[in-house]
Amino acid sequence: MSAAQHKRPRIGVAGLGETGPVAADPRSIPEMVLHAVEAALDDAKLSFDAVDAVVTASVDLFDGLTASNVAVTEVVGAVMKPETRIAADGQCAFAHAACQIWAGAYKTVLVVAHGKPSMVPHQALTAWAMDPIHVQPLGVDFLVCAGLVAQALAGRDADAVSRWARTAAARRCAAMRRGVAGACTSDEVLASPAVATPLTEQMCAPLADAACAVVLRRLDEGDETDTRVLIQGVGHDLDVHSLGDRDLTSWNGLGRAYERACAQADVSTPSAFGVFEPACLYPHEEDLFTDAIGLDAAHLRESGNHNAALFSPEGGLFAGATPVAAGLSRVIASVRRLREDPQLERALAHGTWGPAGQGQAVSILEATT
Amino acid sequence: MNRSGPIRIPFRYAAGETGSRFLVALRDDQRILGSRCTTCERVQCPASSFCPHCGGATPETVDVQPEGNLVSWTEIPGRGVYGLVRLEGADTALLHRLLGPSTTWAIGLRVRARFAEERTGSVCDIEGFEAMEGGRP
Amino acid sequence: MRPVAIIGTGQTQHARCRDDLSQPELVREACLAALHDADVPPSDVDAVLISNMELFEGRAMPELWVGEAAFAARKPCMKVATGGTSGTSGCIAGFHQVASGLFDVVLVVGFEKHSEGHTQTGMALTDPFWDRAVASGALGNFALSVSQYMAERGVTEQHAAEVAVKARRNASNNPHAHLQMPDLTTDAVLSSRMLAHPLRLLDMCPQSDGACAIVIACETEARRRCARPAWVKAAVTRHDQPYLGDLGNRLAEMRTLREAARVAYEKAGIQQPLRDLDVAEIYEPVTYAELAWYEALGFCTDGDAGRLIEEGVTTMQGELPVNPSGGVLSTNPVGASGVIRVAEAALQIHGRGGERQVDGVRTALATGYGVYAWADAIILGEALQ
Amino acid sequence: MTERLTVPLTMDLSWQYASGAAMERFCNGLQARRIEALRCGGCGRRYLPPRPMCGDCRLRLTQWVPVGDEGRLEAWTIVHLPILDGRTGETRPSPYGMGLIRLDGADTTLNHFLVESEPARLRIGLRVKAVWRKELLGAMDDILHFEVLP
Repeated sequence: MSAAQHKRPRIGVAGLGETGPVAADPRSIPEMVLHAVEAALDDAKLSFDAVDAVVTASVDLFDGLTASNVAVTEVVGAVMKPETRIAADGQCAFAHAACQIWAGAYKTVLVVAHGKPSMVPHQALTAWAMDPIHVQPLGVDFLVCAGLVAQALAGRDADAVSRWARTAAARRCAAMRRGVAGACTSDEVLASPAVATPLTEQMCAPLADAACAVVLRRLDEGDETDTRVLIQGVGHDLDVHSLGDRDLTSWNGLGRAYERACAQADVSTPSAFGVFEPACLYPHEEDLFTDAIGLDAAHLRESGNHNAALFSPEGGLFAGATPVAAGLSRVIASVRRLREDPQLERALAHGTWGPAGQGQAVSILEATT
Repeated sequence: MNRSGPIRIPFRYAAGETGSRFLVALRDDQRILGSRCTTCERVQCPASSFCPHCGGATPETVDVQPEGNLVSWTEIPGRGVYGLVRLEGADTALLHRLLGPSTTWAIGLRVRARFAEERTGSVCDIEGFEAMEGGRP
Repeated sequence: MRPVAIIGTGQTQHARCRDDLSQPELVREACLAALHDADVPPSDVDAVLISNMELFEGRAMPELWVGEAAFAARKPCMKVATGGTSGTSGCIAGFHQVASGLFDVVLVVGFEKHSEGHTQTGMALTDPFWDRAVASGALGNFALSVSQYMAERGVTEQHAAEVAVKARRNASNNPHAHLQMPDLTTDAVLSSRMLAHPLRLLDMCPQSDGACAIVIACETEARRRCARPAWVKAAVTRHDQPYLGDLGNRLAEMRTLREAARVAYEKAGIQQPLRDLDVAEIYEPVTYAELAWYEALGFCTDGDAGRLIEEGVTTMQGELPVNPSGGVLSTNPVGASGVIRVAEAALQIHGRGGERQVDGVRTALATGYGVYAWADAIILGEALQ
Repeated sequence: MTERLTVPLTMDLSWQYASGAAMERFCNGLQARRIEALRCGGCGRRYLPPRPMCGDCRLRLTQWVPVGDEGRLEAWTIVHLPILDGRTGETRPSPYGMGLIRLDGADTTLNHFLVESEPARLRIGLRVKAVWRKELLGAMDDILHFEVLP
């Protein structure tokens, strides 16, 4: 892999913009996206004209539209411009935009992702992503897959379920300040109705409508810019589809994506990161996350060691989980945190899609000194 | 202002040659077919014409036993219980329904396939998996 | 941009219905062929890109199900979907991913299985507040736009019939093509069933099940593995406003294809397309669109497309053969059609065109068309500089 | 040759689509047989349907202008091929006429049904007029189709 040696231009995260997450956004998708895009361009102090290309993320079935990026063409400024629609996760769109800039194709790329799960029962849609020959006819959706993984993990560690309840309660409290989730105690989490045993309702990050936009810009010599955060590495991975063909108790795909990103960023240990923004929909996925990147939960700030790393400081997806946009919302949360906290040097943003984390993506973001 | 917009479209997905053989074996012979990869020797169930793991060809279909061990399970209130079953003779687990109340199930439990009376050439020709007496891990 | 080249291509046998293969098996057939053609073992593929218009088959994120069939298991894999340009956009995304330095070898595969869904219905799932109640898929939209184009530029049904004949005759030399009619005549086209005035059955592209894959490599890998790499000289995309009614005389104007081609020609040093290009694989869902694209691509002046087809300029023996493969008019698995254009342009440079090989191809054009007026223009060349 | 099986699955879902502010005003107007477009402050173009932004000038659209329910037939066709209507799962009866209509006061065209389905009587440039249904619900199908004015 020539990834590390290849001399690549520096890419700055110049602008951030988002709307939501809210339980149900009354606006249309184009209105939500325009809000996020205008905020990102404003933050980058750039106009639409400065944008060379756009990378959008959306899924036709989730929006109930064929070529769902048609609806946002105007509001992302793509008329008479190049637009590429990646249909999976905002962080894939983010990674591809970085590739476009490293390739020398463009200088400024706008990345946009949106999701509006309030339009339609989301789990019913995820059934249409499962193998239609052997799995979908059984009524299996992503929630069933999450339950099977949680049960397999709980089978190995008797304390897991109560630990997850504590994690969910903690994330909900942290999220209370910003998002949709109401705070509650771990007992209330355990007592909430079962949705996919052993997972209860309050253990699931609440679905939310949101649009996210990020402006990436190549930093050339002489560019005077106050952009403080750079992209140091991006990695993604797709595992085999069938759950019965995978090791349920580990996110190997995340391990591979993480290694690819670290190779580009010359990072070798998780302790290099000051903040982790995982896109976990359930607390058991946080175990899979820390396991996959070799992060010892002991030296996280939560465990009392206050100069250690932050982990979902604002509650992660418990502030609102938006299909397709969640990965890009983690990038935004990471960059915002790096901007606000000068001691933090590096952040790991994460995105995942598919049943039980079949698709994985990470980005390594670094504050310039 | 919101307006509801229904989408009602029928689809038909080709199982392909190997997929059809798997479904026909369920329907006509109540047999469960797997396929062996010539490169990595893994037996894939349901039978597939290629090995997802190493991309190798899997020309040889093999019979897999209708019973095996429960790898994991989950109950979806109101929708039933689902499980992953590692059938005797297969290296992968089959995702399917479990027949019985949620108190029945435990990882490692011995289970057996129950075939439906009316079989149409579908994965639902297996009605589900039921616990075998004395099958407690 | 860091130099990248296409070093291998592969296609399935395209047909009305391939229910001998599941969607993953269809994808695998094209990928195996492309990797074989490129002499690249699957383990050397660093990343995979898939293009497909999932709602046509009622799927969500189909890369989850078919990815492993494209040798993407445990590798970086994403899906691109931009209507008819999904295939060309997927190839361009592949060029950028290799040129970025992150990957040395990328496999791009496009596929569609129209026989498993209802494509026209899928295409009609447009803005529910505006034209979803009346939308009638590509057929109705094209019929309206073609009648405008004919009135403006004076092309006739006879010109369109000659395009139909050229396409299906060329396809007879293409073992992968869905429709092969070696003896088709313009009379047969002009008497074929009227689908939507003025478009007759043989004016329209078929709906095909099919997949097509290409292998893209960085400079060192391309030189190491391929005798005549097809170097990417230019790859330009332009999208347009979202509603049919925004686009005026859509086929006559086609500002996106005109601009994409202009920029691509500039990058690739093309002054006069007819003279400087050796072959073109353009994305023509209807006969009249090929005539409109002649004008948008600068093969002739506006209003002169009829003369070009009458004088056989774009036949296999003409100055600029267009669509030796038989084009979209002979084969149209939508998610793959854009990749097929790029693959057919590349194999002309590789010299692997067999019966449909044009002699001495050094520079080839491939275009993508989608939604109402989205366009991609790609130029490949046998020399790097 | 083994039997080739296919697995039938029917999608039957319903989405809650949000109109957005501009389309909401447009739909309310239809209920009173009032058609309004949004005019761009940059290029002056009067857009139907109304939408948040002009794609060319990249400016928000805020200026409403009235549009008539008559206009010029810019293009026409008679569709003979029956199409499955994705909303109902039923097949739409054919043949039916369709046209691109530039309504007086708008710069973009509207694709809608024509009552006429005889090619001989259809020509680009004809004047056409909307035929509204009795009970107006504030939706585009409040206009049943367009008829050719004598």
